[in-house]
Amino acid sequence: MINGKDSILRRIAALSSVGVLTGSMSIIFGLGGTASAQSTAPTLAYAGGWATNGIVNPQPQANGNIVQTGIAYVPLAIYKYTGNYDYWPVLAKSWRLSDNGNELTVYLNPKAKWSNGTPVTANDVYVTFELQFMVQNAQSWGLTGMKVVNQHTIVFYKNPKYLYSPVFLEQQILNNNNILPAADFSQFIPKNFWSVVHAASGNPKASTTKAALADLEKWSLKMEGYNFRSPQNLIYDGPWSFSRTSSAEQLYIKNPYFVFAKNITANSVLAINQTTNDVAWRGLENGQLAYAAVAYSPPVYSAVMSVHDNHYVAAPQSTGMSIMFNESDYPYNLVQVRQALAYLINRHDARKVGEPIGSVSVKIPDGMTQEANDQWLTPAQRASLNPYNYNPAKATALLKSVGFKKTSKGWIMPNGKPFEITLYAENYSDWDAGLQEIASQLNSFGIKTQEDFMDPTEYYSTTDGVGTGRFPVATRWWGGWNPEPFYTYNQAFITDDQNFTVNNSGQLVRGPKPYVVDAPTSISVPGLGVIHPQELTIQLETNIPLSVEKEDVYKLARTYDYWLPAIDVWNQEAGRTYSTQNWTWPNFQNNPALLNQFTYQTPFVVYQILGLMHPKG
Amino acid sequence: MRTFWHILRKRKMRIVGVVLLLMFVFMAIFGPIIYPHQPAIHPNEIYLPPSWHHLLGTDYAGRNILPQIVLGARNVLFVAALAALFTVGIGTLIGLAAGYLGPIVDSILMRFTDMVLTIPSIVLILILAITIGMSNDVIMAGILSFAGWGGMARAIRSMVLSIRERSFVEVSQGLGMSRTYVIVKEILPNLLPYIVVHLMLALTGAVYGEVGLFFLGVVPFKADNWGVMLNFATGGSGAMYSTRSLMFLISPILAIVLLQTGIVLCTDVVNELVDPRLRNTVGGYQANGRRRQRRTSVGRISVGGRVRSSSN
Amino acid sequence: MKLIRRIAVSLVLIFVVSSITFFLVRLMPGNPYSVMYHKLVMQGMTPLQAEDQVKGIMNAMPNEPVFVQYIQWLTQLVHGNLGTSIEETGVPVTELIFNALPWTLVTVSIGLFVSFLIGIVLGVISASRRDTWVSSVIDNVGSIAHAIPVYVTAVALLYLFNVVWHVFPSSGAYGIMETPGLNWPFLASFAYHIVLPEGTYILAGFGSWELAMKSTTIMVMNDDFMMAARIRGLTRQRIMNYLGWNSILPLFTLFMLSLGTMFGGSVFIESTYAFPGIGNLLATAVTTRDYPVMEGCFMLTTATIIFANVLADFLYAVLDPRITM
Amino acid sequence: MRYFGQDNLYDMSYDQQRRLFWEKVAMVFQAAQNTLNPLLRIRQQILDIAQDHDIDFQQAMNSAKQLCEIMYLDSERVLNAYPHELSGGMKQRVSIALALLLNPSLVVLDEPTTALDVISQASVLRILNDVRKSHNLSLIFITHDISVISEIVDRIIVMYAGRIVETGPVRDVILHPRHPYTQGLLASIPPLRGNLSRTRALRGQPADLLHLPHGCAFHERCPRAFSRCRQEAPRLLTDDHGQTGVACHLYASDSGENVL
Amino acid sequence: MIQVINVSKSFLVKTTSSHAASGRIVQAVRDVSLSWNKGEFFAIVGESGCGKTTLGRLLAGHLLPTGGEIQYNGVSMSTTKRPHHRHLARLVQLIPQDPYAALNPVRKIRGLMRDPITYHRIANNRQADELAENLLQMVGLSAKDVIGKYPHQLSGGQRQRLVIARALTVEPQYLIADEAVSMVDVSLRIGIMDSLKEISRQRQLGLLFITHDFRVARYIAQGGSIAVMYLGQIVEQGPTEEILGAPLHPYTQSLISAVPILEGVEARNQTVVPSRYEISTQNLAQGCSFANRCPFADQLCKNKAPSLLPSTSPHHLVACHHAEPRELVVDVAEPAS
Repeated sequence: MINGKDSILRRIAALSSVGVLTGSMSIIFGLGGTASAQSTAPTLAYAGGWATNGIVNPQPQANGNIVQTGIAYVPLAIYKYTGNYDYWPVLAKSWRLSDNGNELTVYLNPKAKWSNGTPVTANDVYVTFELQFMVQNAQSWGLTGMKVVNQHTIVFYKNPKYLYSPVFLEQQILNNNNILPAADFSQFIPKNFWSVVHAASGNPKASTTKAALADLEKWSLKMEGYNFRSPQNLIYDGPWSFSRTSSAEQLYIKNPYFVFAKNITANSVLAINQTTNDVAWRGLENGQLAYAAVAYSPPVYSAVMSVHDNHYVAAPQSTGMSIMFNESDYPYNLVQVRQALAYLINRHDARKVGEPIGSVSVKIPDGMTQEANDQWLTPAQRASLNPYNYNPAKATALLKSVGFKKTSKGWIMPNGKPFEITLYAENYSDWDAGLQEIASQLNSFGIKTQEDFMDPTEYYSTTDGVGTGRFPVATRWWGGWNPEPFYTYNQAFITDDQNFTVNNSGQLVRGPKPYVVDAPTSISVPGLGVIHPQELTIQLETNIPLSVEKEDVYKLARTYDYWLPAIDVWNQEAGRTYSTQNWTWPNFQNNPALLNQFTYQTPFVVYQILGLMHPKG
Repeated sequence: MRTFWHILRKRKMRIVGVVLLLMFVFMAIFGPIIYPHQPAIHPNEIYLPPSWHHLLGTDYAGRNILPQIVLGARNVLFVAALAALFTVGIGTLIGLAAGYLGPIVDSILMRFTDMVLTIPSIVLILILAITIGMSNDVIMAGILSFAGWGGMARAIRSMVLSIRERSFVEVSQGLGMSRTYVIVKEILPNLLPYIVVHLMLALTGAVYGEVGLFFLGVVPFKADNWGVMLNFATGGSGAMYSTRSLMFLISPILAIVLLQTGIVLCTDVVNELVDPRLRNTVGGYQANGRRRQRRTSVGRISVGGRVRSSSN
Repeated sequence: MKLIRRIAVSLVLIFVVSSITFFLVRLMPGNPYSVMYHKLVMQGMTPLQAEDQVKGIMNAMPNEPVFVQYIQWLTQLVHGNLGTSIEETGVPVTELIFNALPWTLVTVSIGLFVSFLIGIVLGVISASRRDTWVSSVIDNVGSIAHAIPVYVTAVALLYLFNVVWHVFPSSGAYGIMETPGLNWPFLASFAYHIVLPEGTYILAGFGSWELAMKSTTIMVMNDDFMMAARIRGLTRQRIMNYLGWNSILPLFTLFMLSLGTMFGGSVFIESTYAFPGIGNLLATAVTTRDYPVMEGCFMLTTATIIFANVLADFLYAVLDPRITM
Repeated sequence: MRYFGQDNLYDMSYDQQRRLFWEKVAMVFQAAQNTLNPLLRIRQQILDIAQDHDIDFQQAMNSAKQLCEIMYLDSERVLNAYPHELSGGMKQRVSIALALLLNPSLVVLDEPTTALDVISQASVLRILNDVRKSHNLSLIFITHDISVISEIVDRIIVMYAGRIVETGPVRDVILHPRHPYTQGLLASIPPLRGNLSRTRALRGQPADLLHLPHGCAFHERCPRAFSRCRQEAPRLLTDDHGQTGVACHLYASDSGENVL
Repeated sequence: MIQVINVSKSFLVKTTSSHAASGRIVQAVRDVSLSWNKGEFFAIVGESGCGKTTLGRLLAGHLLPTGGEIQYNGVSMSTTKRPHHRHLARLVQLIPQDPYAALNPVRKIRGLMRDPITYHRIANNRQADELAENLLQMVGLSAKDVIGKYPHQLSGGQRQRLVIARALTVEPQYLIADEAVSMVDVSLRIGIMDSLKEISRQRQLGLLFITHDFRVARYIAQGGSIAVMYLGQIVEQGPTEEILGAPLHPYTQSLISAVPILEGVEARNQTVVPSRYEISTQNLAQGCSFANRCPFADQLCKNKAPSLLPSTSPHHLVACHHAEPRELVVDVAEPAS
């Protein structure tokens, strides 16, 4: 050591104390929230993504915390997805649709309370849907207004001119929107709110209407994702209330005032931030997680399943990998070319390398999942659809029929140019191997095919890209995300936007967004005659008898199967892994409805609300 | 050639390094001849263990891993070598210009260099990679060269400044030689050892950056790159989580580690090869122009006829 | 006085770097501003709404001339507004960054410090055992460790210590049950969580310090004052002290480069360990093309490094009497 | 090598060696500006030496101040300065003062004035001469320039290629150099005044220590070399007192006897 | 003839701070005038930092003066845009102090010698080698031994000779040797100086020798003249023997008296050691720059700077208010042979 006043060591010590390290530590310490008492076991740990969802539903709070809506908030009722428009009531006790389908009266469960003990009232529901008016969602459902009858009763009014099925409105109001606390959110409703909303629905050419619309737009902008922050210290009506968060985990503790609090057996929920799949894989391999919805590769799947108590269950999911075409781009505007390609793709092999776990290869490429096919079509109808099994001979015939020629260098188009395909996919797509397999299948047939990748920004708007001709052929998630055929065919023949738009006269109309597939309004389907797919699709959502609906679905399936706006390669499954180490799970064989996809709730939340899960030991 | 062997033999690790680097260069040159195409997908041969057919096993799509490594070597080495050349070229040019062309050029160039140096190179590369895009290997190499040219330019500049002050430059100017002559014939040869050694260092830097970009998955997918393999191994295919698939994780890691090790060990060889002063020294001349007395050259000093060993 | 000048120069530097980020993103083909604007219009927004939205996200209007955009953007910047994130809808970029930056600063500083310590110790050992197998082993290990990409190290450590042995956690900066602050449980949890990231920083960082330390040590060892110190009959300890400080000081100039390298490494390390720092934020922003966040990260890391450099220079000036600040 | 009758230097422990150095034998180096630790003030360096040789701080400071006076140094300024704040001449004088700090019996001076200007050199030489007398010091003065030392030293040893070629009282050697090398050296110093024609160059190159010629190392440059010089290295032949000697075959009989 | 007319040169010296580009201005040469003829041997003597090297570089055209002008055979080159003017180059050659540094370490002797010859088209490639060999021969090097070697393979003396030979490749008319022998072994110095003198005499070159050593100065400028510089100015100038025999400036006197003498061979000087203040090149006060060190300075010296004027003889110039011979010399004894 150097002695004396000049000691360099001492200087270093003194200076490092004011260094970067200390400074930043103090910033971290400054971040600390207040600690609250920890509840003890049983804690239910699960891995999931932390994306914020939807508009208005709680966004990141002003203090930066992100609350997962599905755990801390519940809707009025939970959709069963059995296809029969059935619901499990949650905050609502019951509801009644008027005979003309234009009034929905909801009776709240008097036991429903917020996490601070105050009751959930009709006013909370009112404010929740006011916010939907504010961002102009409610208007698109044809909702015209609401009336609070008493503390537990609220009536919703639908525009009688809107012709579509009232079940749609029911779904929006009962299931699709979590009820938010008026105490926290009413501050965002302007005083002149309703007058503006009413004025905005007036004569589109009137200046008052225009002014009101402008106001509405301003509000909606303020409330939309990029600008809106939820208030701090929210109260919750869900089974668990938000407690604390780190970047990797979140803790929710049981809400004792939750309407079905007695059913809730997990005192707390620990949510692991599933930034990437491997976070969930590690948790499952370590036996730390009770639940995860995660994709697998085969070795990981076998590694996870080799852990005792881990189980996997697959629910059908109405989406999958499809190859979509720009139907105005030569040669894909030729139905024969699309059909030939369908004959040339070995869907089974492609699925096996593309998405080996959690998918099923498509048996009949008619736009619907196998389950939907079984439900909506008779065996005879199903047999009449073309399964496009691998068949190079048929493909050859089809291609030759439109003037293509096979040479030593491969297939040549009538214009003399070689037939070459570039399959665009997301950069670093999980499906890469599957696409390569498809490419090699086509290559071996003589169609020069290569895989290429899009920029991530482009991937989010692939459908736009296909629509505008940026990508003649692209691969993407495709499907309605809903077992009801309407959503599938809406996407295929009308718009890829799942929330179709309704104009003032109640007609489904083309939105401002270009169509993915520029499907013609009438298609001549062999053996079926001329079909008007858009009319048929719209008809599916109007009040028609089930038998007519089924006939319409068949016609649409035949049309899709013939016209092939996209070639469905494989359908995905909603794979869920759960551990029975600490919890008993419902018996999915006895109650397949439980397997279906729930919109905003993580499945175990629903099982808990229904009282189907119990801690072991 | 004899000196080369001599240098090699001095340390065993150097032989290892040269063999490793030669192996990868061989792969890069002849790989596409041995394996003309990317290995095919075999849906029924997923994650096979190493065997005679598949020396490194197969990946998540049943592809043979070895050809992927071999074919990856060309892409990795080509882009990295190009990037290293760019790095060294830009660095040398800017360093020479700043050091030789006077204080105004110097201060402009060095402010710019300082700024680039302050920005973390990987961050800069990331931003450039996605704004400019990496449509081909040359552009990619150009972007990657941002990783190192700043440091290179600074070093070259300070060397030029010090060489410029050495009197042989003044003498040469005094003899009426042109600027070009002085730069090319007097200054550049003195920088050459540094430039060549830095070329090797820039190579490791470029491999790091290039493979890293593919590992992060931010630049367009390229089937034959180790970074992509590593990305899929750690991410989508989760090769880390099962011993069955471990070869897919280990192969690219091993390839990267061995290549970098090879380059590093060869840097040592190159260093000695290009700098004769490290090899054999007559007189006490050292690179920095200072003369030092060699304390070890005379082991014995005879005093008054009696011999004593001297030591400190 | 020179410190003030230096800070002023740094501020100018930061201004220039931030301006470059502005123009870099704006003047590139496929200008994300107009892309986003057109996308919003296509999604059904009126041009006015879309403009407003883009302005909120990116801090400037896409339709204005670039110069006007630049002024708008600068005005917002002066008010500490960097726009809002596209991915984490509505969250101001500054908030994201200020939540992330401290974690990175702490881990990077610890990593820098520890790797520096290990590096100088090994460097001195290697220099004092010059031309023996010890120094050859140390040098080879050092230069190879320096050359092995940090992500490879990160993946290897993650595999060994988390997947195989379950010893250390794989993600996050601390356990959920801890309250960040000056309390032992939190510090312990934090320490536990940063073992792997720090290990990676250190493995990647010590090599260059070792090599630099070795060469400066050898240089100082040959300096006349070292021989003089021996002849003057100073104790071994004091001679080592002279040697140490004189060899370490020149390394301060390397801080600039190493800080940049460390921050660059944090992109890989933090995304591998899902560590909530600025590197992870940047990696995510880059993969999702979240331009405002990218810009912010870029600017803030650069600014941090510039000021760390000023600090290092200042320290250097205090430590080395030959340098005046 | 034994100093003052102590043990052989090379048998000593490090601690014994370091006690011997500076307390008994001190040294002044050629490049004095480089022999001071650049990071420490002169005061600190003095204290370091004092502490390692168990001298009281205050006592060391006092003698340091005294030495500064002798060296014509402003002690207030110099002691508080860092080495780089001093000029070359000042640093040289500081390093001489450091050498005298512990009152050594012997000071070895290795070209202490080579880096200095003529006038600084003169003043340093004068100081050394004064100090030698006042402190009763032994000096060993190593230099390439005979003229520098001729006024200070008593005895001179001339070395060539690692060997002593001539030794004797300084006046004797300068007035009557015996070895051809000494003669050549003296002849190559141009006189300040008087006849320049006697100034002659020594021919050839200095011997390369790695490739010493066979026989007398000087024979290739020697104007008086004869066959024996090429075959046999001469021994240093001294007179009876061992004070005067020369290593040259010119002064040896065939049998190697002393002919002086 | 080279004429130096009121030439000054100042430098911006950077401070040691690692970043800031601040510095202070140092006047290395101040208002120097002299003339130098072809075939004339000239020595400049002064302590380090007195500006003698800068003056040499100015004369050789390596630097441009900040004030005044230098005329080469009546033509002023001070107006040329950049230093190292090509015509100048062939006229005046500078031999720097350090032969190690003066030769590019990575190039072989052959190239070093040949390039200037071919560059200036003095001879074609084939003749160039011959010419180079002749020049090497002339400076006492065996061309065969050195031509294929690198500079670091030569000894110090050989290197210095090589530098001289290289300077001669462009056929200069003037040679400036800046401390050209101080880095060389003592036993070799006379040999090199002899070569320089011999070549200069043969080729009728002007030889300017810059040194701090009066012995060397006298040896070179025997029959020529000596100028003594102090802080950028010439304080005394005149024929060699006059300067040495009867210096008039106190500074010259103290310099000469500080030269160590060979005890017993040469007479001891009566020493005139200036007071102990350090030399400083900054903050020059008005008045004589030597005043604060001068034992004879009075109020006049502190107020008024003396100018360089002829004194005892028209060629002996001195800048001092109190220029007078002071007794320095006693007698000379011859060394024994």
